[in-house]
Amino acid sequence: MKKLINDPRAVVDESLEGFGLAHADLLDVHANPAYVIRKGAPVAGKVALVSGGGSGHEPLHAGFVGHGMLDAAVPGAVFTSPTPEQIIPATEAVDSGAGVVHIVKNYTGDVLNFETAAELSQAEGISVRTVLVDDDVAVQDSLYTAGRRGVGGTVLVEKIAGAAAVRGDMLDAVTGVAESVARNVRTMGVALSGCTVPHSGVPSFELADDEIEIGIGIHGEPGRHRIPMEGADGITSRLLEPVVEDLGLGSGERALLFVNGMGGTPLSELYIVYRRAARLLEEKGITVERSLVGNYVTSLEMQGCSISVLRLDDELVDLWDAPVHTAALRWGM
Amino acid sequence: MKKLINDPRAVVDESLEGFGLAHADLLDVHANPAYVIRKGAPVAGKVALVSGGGSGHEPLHAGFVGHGMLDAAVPGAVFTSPTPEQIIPATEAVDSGAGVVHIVKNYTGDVLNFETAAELSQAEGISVRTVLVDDDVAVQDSLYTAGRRGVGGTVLVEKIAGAAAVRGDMLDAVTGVAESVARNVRTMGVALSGCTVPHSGVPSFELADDEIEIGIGIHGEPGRHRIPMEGADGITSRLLEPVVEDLGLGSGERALLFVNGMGGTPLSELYIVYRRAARLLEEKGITVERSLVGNYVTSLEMQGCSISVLRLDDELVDLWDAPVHTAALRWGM
Amino acid sequence: MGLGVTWAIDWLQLSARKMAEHRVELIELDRAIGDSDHGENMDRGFQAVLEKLTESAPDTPGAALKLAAMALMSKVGGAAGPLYGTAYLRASTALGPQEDIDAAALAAALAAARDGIVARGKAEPGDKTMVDAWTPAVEAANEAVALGADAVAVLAAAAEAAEVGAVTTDPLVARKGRASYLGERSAGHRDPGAVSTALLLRAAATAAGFPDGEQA
Amino acid sequence: MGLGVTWAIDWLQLSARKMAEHRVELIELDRAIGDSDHGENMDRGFQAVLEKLTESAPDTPGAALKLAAMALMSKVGGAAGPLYGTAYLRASTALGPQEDIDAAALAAALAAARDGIVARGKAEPGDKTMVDAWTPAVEAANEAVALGADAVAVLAAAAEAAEVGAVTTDPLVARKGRASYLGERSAGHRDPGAVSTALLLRAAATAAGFPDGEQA
Ligand SMILES: Nc1ncnc2c1ncn2[C@@H]1O[C@H](COP(=O)(O)OP(=O)(O)O)[C@@H](O)[C@H]1O
Ligand SMILES: Nc1ncnc2c1ncn2[C@@H]1O[C@H](COP(=O)(O)OP(=O)(O)O)[C@@H](O)[C@H]1O
Ligand SMILES: [Mg+2]
Ligand SMILES: [Mg+2]
Ligand SMILES: [Mg+2]
Ligand SMILES: [Mg+2]
Repeated sequence: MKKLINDPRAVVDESLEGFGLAHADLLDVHANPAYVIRKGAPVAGKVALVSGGGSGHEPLHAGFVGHGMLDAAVPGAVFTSPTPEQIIPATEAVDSGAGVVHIVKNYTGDVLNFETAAELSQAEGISVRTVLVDDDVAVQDSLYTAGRRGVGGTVLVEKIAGAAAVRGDMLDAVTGVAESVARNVRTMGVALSGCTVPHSGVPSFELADDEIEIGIGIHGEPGRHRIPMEGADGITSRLLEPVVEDLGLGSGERALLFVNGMGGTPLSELYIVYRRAARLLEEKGITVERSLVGNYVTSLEMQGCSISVLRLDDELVDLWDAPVHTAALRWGM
Repeated sequence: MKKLINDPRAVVDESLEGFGLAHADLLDVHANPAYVIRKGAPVAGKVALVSGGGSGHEPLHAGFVGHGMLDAAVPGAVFTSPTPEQIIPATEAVDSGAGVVHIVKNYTGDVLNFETAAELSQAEGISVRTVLVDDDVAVQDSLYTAGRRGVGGTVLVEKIAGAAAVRGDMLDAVTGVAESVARNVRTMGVALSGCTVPHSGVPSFELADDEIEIGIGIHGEPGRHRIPMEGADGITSRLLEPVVEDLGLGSGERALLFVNGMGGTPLSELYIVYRRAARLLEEKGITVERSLVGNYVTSLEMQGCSISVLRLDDELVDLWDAPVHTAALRWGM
Repeated sequence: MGLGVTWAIDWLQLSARKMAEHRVELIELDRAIGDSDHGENMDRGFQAVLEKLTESAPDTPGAALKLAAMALMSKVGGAAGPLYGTAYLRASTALGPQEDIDAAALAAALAAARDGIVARGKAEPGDKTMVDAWTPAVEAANEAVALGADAVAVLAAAAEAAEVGAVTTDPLVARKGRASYLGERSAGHRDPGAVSTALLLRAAATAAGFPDGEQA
Repeated sequence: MGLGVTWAIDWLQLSARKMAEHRVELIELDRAIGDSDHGENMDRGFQAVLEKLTESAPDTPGAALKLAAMALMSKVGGAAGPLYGTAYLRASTALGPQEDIDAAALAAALAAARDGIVARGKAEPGDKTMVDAWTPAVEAANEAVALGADAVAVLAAAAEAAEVGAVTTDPLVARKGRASYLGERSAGHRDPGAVSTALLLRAAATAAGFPDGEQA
């Protein structure tokens, strides 16, 4: 294991400290318990957005704290959801009285910890709503399982719900917007390599030189199946087709296309995937109206990518275009 | 070699095509010969900025085409400087009559190809100035060698000179600003792994599990020396100290601190490096007034980073803060 | 005579030692079908329990378990944190202020712990989770009580059953937790949470004086 | 009789074949002390030369070399593109409109090529660049002319000297080009540009009818 780190157990704290130093104009980093809140929080009258989850997915979530997106982010240990002990003070710190939306990726750990935090925060008089993101079509949804994972689509939920909050939407309305984004986004990912959790020191899984994992999550967990390596165009079809099908996206509809890097793949390759995905959507008569390409929801240094498609309408386009100013996503200001 | 690509020889063209599709609002991609120009070029009355170099450093340079930065970027084959056949039409396409500044990283190939292009463009009546960036302190400067390489500092030159052009500076003034940034920035890099050029298929160099390369360039070329792996804090000192010393930056001065990822290193690790670098500068009495952390000048999927320090004054701060709207760097609009 | 606060504290301290010793093993198990953190999470959590024990001295077994519940809930994170946190909290509630825990009270506390996990995590037996260690442990404890066993023997029976339960997760296809994302590929691996449960219950028996086969 | 346009075209075509055949070798050499692209660059460049040759048929050796110069300049990039481009352009200029090139004219063209490279790249002999192949080649050609050799023998002498020159770059510490960044670590490796120079000059001799040791 070779990483630009010091003590493997201090990775999250030291990284957050550097993050806070680099973005001191934008946010404050709280240590012990660890959470990040935007400058000027709570924003009077505004519904607040809080998200969080295991670390190792940077810039998710702390990179999305700021105007027009999250009010607070709560980072757990690497690939481990944060605890109520962190979520509760973050929730309290950003509540203006207008209530707080917890945006939670659907993993047992995240769900349970946010659930406890929400209960206890409610008991303290804060109105909390929870929106689950479960966009990963690689996992079969079923009543009897943990359900689908929340992956790349989370960024889109956070951006768009954040804009709704800035627009002045009340708690239930912001929750509704977040839910509608979550309902209309699907994602699927591929890994060309595993990743190494610092405290473990061994790659999460090993792939032969001619193998790839289709349907991976974002925690270095193995995917649904392993196939022989193939060209970017073929891989792109394998990811995009189930996404579009599950979403039921058809000719004449409008979409946001998001090609997300897992951390160790060069940007140039993401654009090769984007090229093919855009062409495939075009062939299906779907108009790509907005796009996002880059490393936004990562798995440490994993090589690979995910493709997300979000069904757009006029309102979502407006909210997407609304100004945002965070460490990792910024426009309009 | 595992990459999200199709034909290794089509990597640059396909990636550019995807880049053009994803950023159609911002720029046009020209194929055969390959170059990228901003929408609305030439901008009446404005001095134009053109940069270029081998591909494999994305988002450099095409990711910096747009308002407030480059008017055109000219991508060569992977790690191979572009040819006059590409540079000349790009130069012509963006010249408004106010002249063009070529921002060239100091490599024999880049220098020679841009030199030829500049000569021929001048012969066509375009005023061309050339600014060399040679910020890499890992390489000893000498009259008898190729001199220092141009590396991470290039982004800062492009951003700040781009703002000067928007401000309305004339050709010589924009050139002067670019030169002053180039004179006041120094960089040094480290690799934890090599990278694999698609057409070669073999890593540019191999490092044992407990070795790192200090003083690497951005083309997968080996560095100045190889040392045993150590912690991020130690590595950061090794990079930062020569940078600060060579720059002659002293207590009471102001700086921009830029921690750049080589492509395969997670953002979280870059912040660990940033943390240490910021602390070291603080200890020296140097004020970090601006910062940049991320993958901006990469070497394919190489793991590692570089640290750049730019000496700031009021004018440079203003130009740095000025609005910029490109695929990879955006603020204020 | 039953088990008192000394046992409870010994149990938690031995648990911390066991989690540290088995940290890498639990990480490895989680690496195969999860995300490589279970050993790290449990180790971190029980180190926090140890720390809390140096700060305050609980005076009943119930108080000791409540202290552990709070530490686990606030330091473990992941799925295991809230699940174990709830388990220890429910056990603590079941024990109430009793200073001396007899066999029946112990079995009831184990059942409460298991019920808490099921209430939070909604896993059923056979879903390849820690429930597959807890459920046989609770059943074995109840049987031992019915046969007139003392508290130590109840714990020994529970530990033994949990160990067997953990092994039975090997062929199962996971339906809850992270391993469920693997579908059929989760079969052939042991569930890390079931193993940590077996280790914790074994520590309970050992702390109560039952000879530990592992030679700790 | 000297060498005509047929020779020049044969030379360029054989050069293209040689660059393709030695592509990986040149990449490997460049990987050791550069950026792994020299073979790719030269291959791409000479494929472009081939393409240009199908589009137009030059009628003098000078015209053929000018065509090659333009193709290399516009398709190779890197350091090698402008350097070889200049070399072929200067050689073409030296040959002028002559249809039949004798030994002396050939040696003069080689010298012009070398001077072009030096003018552009500012490398001196011993800097571990292609100049270390070109310079002995030019000297050997001049000597051969002085000894009364014909054009074929001049090319053979140049090729031989360039090959030796390439080998002599092994121990050198690079002072120009990318390899210079390596400092002392560049010693112990052969310069890729010197090797491609030797291959190209060998192709010139072979195209002129001199038996090729390599059994192409
Ligand atoms: N729904 C559930 N019910 C009961 N136990 C569960 C459930 N989900 C997960 N587990 C247990 O949690 C263990 C994983 O814990 P851990 O690795 O610490 O958390 P995470 O899965 O969040 O990384 C699994 O091995 C399993 O025993
Ligand atoms: N200044 C120079 N003068 C002469 N030859 C040079 C000079 N710089 C580089 N070269 C030659 O160019 C070769 C490298 O070419 P190539 O790999 O295609 O370009 P790049 O170095 O830009 O990647 C070197 O091996 C060397 O022979
Ligand atoms: Mg986890
Ligand atoms: Mg090159
Ligand atoms: Mg886990
Ligand atoms: Mg090269």
